[in-house]
Amino acid sequence: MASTTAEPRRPAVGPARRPGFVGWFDPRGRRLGGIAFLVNRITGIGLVVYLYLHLVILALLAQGPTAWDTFIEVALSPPFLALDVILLAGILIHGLNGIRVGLVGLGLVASRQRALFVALMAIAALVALAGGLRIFTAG
Amino acid sequence: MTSDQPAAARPEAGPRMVPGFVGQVLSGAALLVLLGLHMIAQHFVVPSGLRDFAAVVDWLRNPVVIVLEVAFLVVVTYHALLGVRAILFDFGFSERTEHRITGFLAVVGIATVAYGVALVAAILDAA
Amino acid sequence: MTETAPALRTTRFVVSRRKEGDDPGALRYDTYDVAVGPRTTILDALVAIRRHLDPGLTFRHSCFHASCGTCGMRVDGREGLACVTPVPSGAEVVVEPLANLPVVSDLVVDMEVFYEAFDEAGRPLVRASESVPGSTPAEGIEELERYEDCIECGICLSACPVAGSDPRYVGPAALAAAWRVVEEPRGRDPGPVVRLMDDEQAAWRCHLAWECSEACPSGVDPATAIMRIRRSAASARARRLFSFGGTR
Amino acid sequence: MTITRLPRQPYHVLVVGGGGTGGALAHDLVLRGFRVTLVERGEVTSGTTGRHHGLLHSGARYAVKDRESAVECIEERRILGRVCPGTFEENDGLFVAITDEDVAYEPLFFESCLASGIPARRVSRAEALRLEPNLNPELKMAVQVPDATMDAMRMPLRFFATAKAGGAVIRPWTAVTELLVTDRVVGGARVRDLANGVEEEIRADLVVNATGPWAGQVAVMAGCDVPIRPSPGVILAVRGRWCNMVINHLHASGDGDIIVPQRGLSVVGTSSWVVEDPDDLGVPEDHVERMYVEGAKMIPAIRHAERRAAWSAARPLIGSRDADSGRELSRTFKCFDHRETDGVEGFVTISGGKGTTLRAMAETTADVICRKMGVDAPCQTREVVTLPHTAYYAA
Repeated sequence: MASTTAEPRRPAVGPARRPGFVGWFDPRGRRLGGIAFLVNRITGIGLVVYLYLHLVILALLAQGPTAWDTFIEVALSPPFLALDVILLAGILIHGLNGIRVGLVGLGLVASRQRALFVALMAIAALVALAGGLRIFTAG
Repeated sequence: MTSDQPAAARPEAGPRMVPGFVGQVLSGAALLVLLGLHMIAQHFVVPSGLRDFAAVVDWLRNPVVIVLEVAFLVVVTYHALLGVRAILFDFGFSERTEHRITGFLAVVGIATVAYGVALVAAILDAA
Repeated sequence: MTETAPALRTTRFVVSRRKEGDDPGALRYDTYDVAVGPRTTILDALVAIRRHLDPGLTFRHSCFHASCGTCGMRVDGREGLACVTPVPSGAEVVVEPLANLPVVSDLVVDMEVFYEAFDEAGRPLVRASESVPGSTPAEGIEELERYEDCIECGICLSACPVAGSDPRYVGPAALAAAWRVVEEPRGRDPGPVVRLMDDEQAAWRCHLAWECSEACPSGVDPATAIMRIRRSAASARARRLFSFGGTR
Repeated sequence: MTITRLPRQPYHVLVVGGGGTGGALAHDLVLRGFRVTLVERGEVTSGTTGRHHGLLHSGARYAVKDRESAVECIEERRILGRVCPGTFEENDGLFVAITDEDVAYEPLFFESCLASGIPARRVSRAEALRLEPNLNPELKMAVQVPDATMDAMRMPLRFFATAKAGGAVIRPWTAVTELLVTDRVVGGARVRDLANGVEEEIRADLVVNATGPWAGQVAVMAGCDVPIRPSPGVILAVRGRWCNMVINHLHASGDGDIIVPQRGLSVVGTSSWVVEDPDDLGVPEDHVERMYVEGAKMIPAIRHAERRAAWSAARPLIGSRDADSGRELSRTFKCFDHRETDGVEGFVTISGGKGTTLRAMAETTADVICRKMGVDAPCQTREVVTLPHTAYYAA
């Protein structure tokens, strides 16, 4: 046996999670449920940001037909539609995971959370795929 | 909740607040319905998803739609800000700061709904 | 007596050496090369390091068989009991103290907060024995045994993302212990325990990450216990809501 | 029960070793009015105490060959049940006779139990199998005795907790680097706090060496000799609770003749050999295999149960250095006043014994200390109910 004392350096996993935001945002060492929690928060924050963006953009409607219809043209461009697909995926993940959180979190389904998460996320993926196709083809 | 006190000193259950979690689940359940209606009503009834100005205004003249949209706005704001509150509370602020956060978010929520209602009026006015 | 295993390999141990009062984010690690066999556990290796390389390395241990719960730590970022965690097959392994508890020295954490929450929940119960004449084992003892299996190691608290964010949360172990009291009250009134746990900083603080149940080395399932407390509390609230003027 | 407030003594006792004995001794001395500091190089109970197989002895195991230990055990078993309520699984023990040889040994065993004051009850084969369905169906008969399962760490922790609450200073991660000896008088110890590297001297009127199998090494620091034979044994823990009572093989003692259920585990022990150095024991795989084979003679399912852990623990046996397996040495304990044995003042060693007798060891040692110091304070640890183990950490 030999010993060496190395320079301080950051190993693969690092020190204990910091308190607050940084702590729960840190995915290292997380398992399925922890990832679900993380994903739910990230999508949640994204949706809050979207909600306020949406409300601000709707103000264009109050400026009359020209402003709105110009915006609609932009909104139908492919990059914008791609954002729509991301939005749809976010809503599906957050909403369907929310069903799991509600059922499990009130103790209605106390212990099947893992299966529920996998099943609901599979549904989310399928619907997001179908919705994405429709968004692009219907435009 | 007075969690600064040791648990044993906390008052026996009087009338208790509904925990944020229950509010979140109930509003979330309502959103599943309201968001569905909102998406169908606003984006899926026409092939292109988004609609031109005339169509939006026409749609908004229906009082049922106005009620649904305002209800959606109230619930989605409540759900969103309750979520923000839960995230902020995980920073472990003091009880006092938490009360302030709750108050601030309540003001934001009321302002958001007021803005939405005013917007509907303004849109109908602009047409 | 020596290790009988012939095939020894060398693993580099990267061990956290943070001390009480250091910045929690401070990166202080020492490395040690240890010869390990197929049966060598993390604890065996730490004992060997302390014995042969660095007598100043501090860590907790007692029973060596996953019964006392003192050697909970994080191995490559995942919580586990060092005494039953085999040394991983990689060339290097990172060993750190449990998260969400104050570090005293190296791999030693201060368990005070953990045990205080435990005391709040009601003391953990020792299993009643069914084979002794005169004893009265509970119905469904197999189910109940899960909570008696808690070895108070603090691993659930370390794995919990909420406990990581906010130290006011009473944590999974205490909540599981509380539910244990409800399931087998042994003559006590479990009502006060449910009311105590029906709190924003208790059962309702959980965000369902399920990390506690996944990490538990003893097969206790705190997350499910938390959900059962919630159901019990929620239905009590609902009953109150729908029985106007009725007695609480 | 009322605790008699004894007058505070002007004496400071330094206890070296934070095992069960050290903890119980700190508790006893605090109750007798002493100022107590206890130092332990690791976590408390990290030496032999914590590695115990978890049996609270009825004493039946020693009834035939070591009557002194058997009587000690049954008395202590009753006292601990009283002063540590809720700590033990009151599950009793079953000694099972499997071979004809075992059956022939049974009358001697049974009579010896009764003669030692151990309430034993003969159990038929059918009843034994009804009580413990996983037992070897070949068994011939059994004897039920008041064994119990304890938690090898949490039971002693109650003594540490109570001592601490009473004012004892418990210092884990504090290693003794040397004993302060002047003119054949021990006046304290030089210690290193391993958490921060700080060295300091702890002055004391008396130093107690309660380091179990390490007692020989510590005694040498004061130029004293303690006839300690560290005798390790391998213990195996398998997943699954294969019995609810403590199952013992009814024969003259041998390897792998006990299975102790601990929560969701079954603990099979033990083997026995002797070493010079209680560190570096290793876990010989052939001994682990023997635990499987011998355990399966009592409960066949053990043979294929999943291994959870296997470890070695060093018993501190007192006896001649010629002993080669440890089995022939008594399990009783002994307190050495080194003034009498080595002409060194201010230094006492307590060693030998077992988990079940930790309180008695402390009582004997505290009696010796009182006699040495000329203090007249009776022992109260037979009656004082200890605090729950959680109090040790919850401050």
